[in-house]
Amino acid sequence: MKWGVVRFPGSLDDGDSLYAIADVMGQDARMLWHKDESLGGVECVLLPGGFSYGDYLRTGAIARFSPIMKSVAKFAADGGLVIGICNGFQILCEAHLLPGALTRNRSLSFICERVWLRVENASTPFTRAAKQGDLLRLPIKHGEGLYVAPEDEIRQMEERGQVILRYVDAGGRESDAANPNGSMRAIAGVANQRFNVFGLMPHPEHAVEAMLGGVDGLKIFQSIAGSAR
Amino acid sequence: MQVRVFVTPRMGILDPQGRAVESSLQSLGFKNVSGVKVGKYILLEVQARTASEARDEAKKMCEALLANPVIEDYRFEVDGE
Amino acid sequence: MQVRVFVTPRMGILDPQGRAVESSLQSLGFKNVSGVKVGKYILLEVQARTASEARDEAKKMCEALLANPVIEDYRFEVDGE
Amino acid sequence: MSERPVSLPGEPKVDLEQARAHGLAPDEYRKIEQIIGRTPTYTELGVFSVMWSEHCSYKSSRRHLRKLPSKSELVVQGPGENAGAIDVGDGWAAVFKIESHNHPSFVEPYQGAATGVGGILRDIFTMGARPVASMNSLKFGSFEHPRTRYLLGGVVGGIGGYGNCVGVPTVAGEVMFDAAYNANILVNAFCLGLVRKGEMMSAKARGPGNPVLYVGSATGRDGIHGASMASAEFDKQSEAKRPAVQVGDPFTEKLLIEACLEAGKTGAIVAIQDMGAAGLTSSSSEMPSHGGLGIELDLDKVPLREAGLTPYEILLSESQERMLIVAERGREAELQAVFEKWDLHAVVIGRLTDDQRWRMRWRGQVVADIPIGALADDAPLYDRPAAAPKIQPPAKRCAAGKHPETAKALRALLDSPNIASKKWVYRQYDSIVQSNTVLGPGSDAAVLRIKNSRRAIALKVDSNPRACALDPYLGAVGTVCEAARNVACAGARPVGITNCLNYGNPERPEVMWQFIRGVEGLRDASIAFGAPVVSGNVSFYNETEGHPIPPTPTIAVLGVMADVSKHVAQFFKDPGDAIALVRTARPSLAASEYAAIFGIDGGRLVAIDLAREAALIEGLVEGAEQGLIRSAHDVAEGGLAVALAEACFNPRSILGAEVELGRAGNADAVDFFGEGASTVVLSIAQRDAARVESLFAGRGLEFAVIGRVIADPRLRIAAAAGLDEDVAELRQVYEDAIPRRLRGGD
Ligand SMILES: Nc1ncnc2c1ncn2[C@@H]1O[C@H](COP(=O)(O)OP(=O)(O)O)[C@@H](O)[C@H]1O
Ligand SMILES: [Mg+2]
Repeated sequence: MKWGVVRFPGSLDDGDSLYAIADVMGQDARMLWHKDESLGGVECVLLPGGFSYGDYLRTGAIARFSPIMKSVAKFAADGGLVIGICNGFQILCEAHLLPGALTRNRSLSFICERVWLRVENASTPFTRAAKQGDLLRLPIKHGEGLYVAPEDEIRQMEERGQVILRYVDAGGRESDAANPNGSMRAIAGVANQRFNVFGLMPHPEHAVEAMLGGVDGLKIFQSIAGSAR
Repeated sequence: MQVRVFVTPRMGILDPQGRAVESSLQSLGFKNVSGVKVGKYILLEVQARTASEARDEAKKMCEALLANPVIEDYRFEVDGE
Repeated sequence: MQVRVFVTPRMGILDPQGRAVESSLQSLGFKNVSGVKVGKYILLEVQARTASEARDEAKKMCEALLANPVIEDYRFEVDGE
Repeated sequence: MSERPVSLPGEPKVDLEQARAHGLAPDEYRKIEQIIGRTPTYTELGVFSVMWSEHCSYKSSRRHLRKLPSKSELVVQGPGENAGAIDVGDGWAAVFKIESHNHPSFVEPYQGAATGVGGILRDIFTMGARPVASMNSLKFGSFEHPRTRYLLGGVVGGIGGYGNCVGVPTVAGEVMFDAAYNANILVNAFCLGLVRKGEMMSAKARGPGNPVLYVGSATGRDGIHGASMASAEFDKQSEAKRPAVQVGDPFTEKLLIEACLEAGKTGAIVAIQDMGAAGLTSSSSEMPSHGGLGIELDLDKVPLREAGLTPYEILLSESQERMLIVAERGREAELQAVFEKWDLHAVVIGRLTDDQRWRMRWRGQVVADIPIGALADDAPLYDRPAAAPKIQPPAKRCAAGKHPETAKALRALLDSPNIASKKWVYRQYDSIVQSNTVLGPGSDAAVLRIKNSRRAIALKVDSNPRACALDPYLGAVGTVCEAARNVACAGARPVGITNCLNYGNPERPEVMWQFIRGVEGLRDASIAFGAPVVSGNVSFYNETEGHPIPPTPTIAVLGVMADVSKHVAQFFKDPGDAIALVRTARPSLAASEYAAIFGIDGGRLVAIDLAREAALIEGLVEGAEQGLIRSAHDVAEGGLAVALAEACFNPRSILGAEVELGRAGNADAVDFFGEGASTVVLSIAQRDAARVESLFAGRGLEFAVIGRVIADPRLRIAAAAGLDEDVAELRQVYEDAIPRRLRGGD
């Protein structure tokens, strides 16, 4: 599968994402530049973590208007696979490619730690290498990861299976203490209605080598690789 | 013309910052305070001939960029109105 | 009584947020915009008998917590004034 | 070319009084008049005052710093550039430095700490190195002091806010709370970068006629030398002219990192330096001066954030995120294109000359024309009087405290903010970006792998002001030993040192004496470990209302390991493993956390035998290389009992330990909680115990197997006054100590 990782000014995990996909997984991956409109024929677009354009005003608010995002929106409308990690998730929400929004953690401070996630829907292109209910150990590192959306919208999303990942404790149970940022319904990752756009706050690209603390992130990338059209 | 934009967290949306400020104020002894909300205050200079032209511009800017309707409400004032 | 506090970056202090918003607005086609500053807008309910009592409280709160005098200016309004 | 520089209308008259207001001594002012052969213009006076300040000129410290060893086979760059560099193998050089941002952080903690991080990052990437890791060393007042929480929150927020946004992981650090810092906190920031050997950039300019480019943020009135604003006439105009606090913009810094590294690859950069302290003045005078050249700048071309800045303000501004570049003549456009790609502008503001003058033009006039060496290199140097204080450091805690019950003491120590988990702090730092962090904050030293190599780097920063207060020499030696030992515990051999020397007012003979003894301690330890001092920073005048801080040399040590898979963490791993203790001496309660908490007179510091220290480090490194050591933890604040507890707090799954203290000591408070004896707690597979023993005992060190790791999460120390505690409970105390205080409990 051909992957493209978008580099915005202020992207930080762009290199790490490319490293995870190309060096660790051995896939064909390239960097895409925010000022370009061409996606270079890739089959999956990854919007990486970081602070695009400084994340001034609101996270992802300015990146949404960069030239490449027009193409990404078109690509998504055509059914192309798009994954947004952390800042990428925030950009996708701002661009209305995903429902909801991400706001400041309830602690009001940045949090960097490993958390447990439960796979709520394993039949998406992003999770098919996992099983329903599987637990993943992934790092989070963000100051604005509190997921919000109108109550009724969340209910519909849940019914449709759009809630893909939830924060849980090591035993797989939801609890307030296991919800690191105060997200509504402990939501950590969501998909659009067509299930070709996926955003998540945890960082699968930082969980691909045992020496660096775990390999659960590979499940996400393997799922996508196995979903090539 | 000066435009002042006020962006506030939407009713029903969590406002952790507002809650934190409220509890800090109370622990500082300001017991009579409640309902704290923290939003953004954006000042802009808009070159426009009339206030209503400036209003139109301001509205467009709010909708395009300055506020996110999923979580925020906005209102604005134009100088001399 | 509702108190509205406006906190802005002080003159001469770098305001990277304001700059980012300004250049983003301009690249969105709002060419007539300049001098953008981004600050905070804080809404509070203060239990007070008179507006002047509320003013006193508001001033104290701004100085104690709501604004950082080293880098920020503030002003406020009290309902009904 | 010899136009006489002019003062501008409205500028104050320059005389001895004005010089004094700028912080220049009368002799210094006369020397300036002599050097330039006339009365300086107001702009020139301002420029001299910053370049000859202690901060920029090192006038009180330089002759002592020369004593520090700065050479070894591995040194690629010693002191003299923006940062030092050490060969770490496989073609890589590690570029690193530590710097203070104490005063700005006290005034405005968030921005002060943030801009401290920004400044040290620039020192690293100006060398052509990509910043790969940060650390910080923080000293706050006592937790009970009313400003401490505010300062702690602001400083930590600022370090995270800046570091997280530029994508450099913060991998280690230290935090201490002590009333001695109530009115003068310390914020020391470290950065490490990696560069291919031979691709390093320099701050030494060459080639008269080469253009000088200004890159980055526009210039505002940030941080203009406060003393210079003393003039009433000058200040009257508007409130806005007051010196403004420096505000950082990490986003611009991130663009600068990428753009400067990319620009470096073009080969069109002759020299590059950040505009740090003294801004445009220092960068524009140091680069040409170090190349034996002069410079002429057109200040009208400097990008300004607001209208109306005077030449004085332009030259002295400390606005952040700015760089000065000397380009190869004719290749300006090539560089400008790289910066444009990153939405940054590079503007030609002048060129190098061969007349060794520093000449500034503004609106058609010359406003400064100075022999360049006078600014950059010929500041006065002082050999300030030094004298040991007559009475040895006052025994502040003469009231003989009472020794508490052992288990209670352990809990109290784990609950002390100086010992307790700093997770509240480092959770706010991105410690994993760049995908190299093998061991992040929480263990003795951080370990970073080098991609496409088996090699790894270990890092730690330490300080021990309480020991330095008792004996500034021994304290400094001990600090270097501690940092080096931490790195060795991780399995890395210490190869380089950087330091930030935080002291009081050097015009006091006692402070000068403390400083000199500190430098000597650093020198001796550096020689003993064969780890040269390649960079550093001095911060004097850390005092408020006549009370200097305790001498606080902050030491960062860089270590290298040949095989990253052999790295060692501080946590016990498997039940059944033997727990062993290695040490170079008997501990004492001097300068210990135990003595501080319980008001005990700790007595004298343990003497340090540097040969034994070096042997301990060698043993640790060899043991790790041979895969014999399963965990290694340095015994620091709180002594052996705390170290054992911490080793049980394995984040994967807590373990227990069963230890008999009688086997190594008298099992009194000194054995449980004593410090200063360079002690390491190891866990080793039972079958390897004899081999490990020979590693250390063979080097003449005390080695004893004192117990074993157990699955039952209890810490049992058998001794006359022993203990048997639940590890989960201890960990709860340890982890909640700082959050509980911040919640307002207690
Ligand atoms: N304590 C010290 N030990 C060794 N070198 C030092 C020390 N303090 C300063 N230096 C060196 O002196 C030079 C000037 O330091 P400094 O003024 O802090 O650099 P910069 O101008 O980059 O801020 C640097 O090369 C620095 O590494
Ligand atoms: Mg420098």
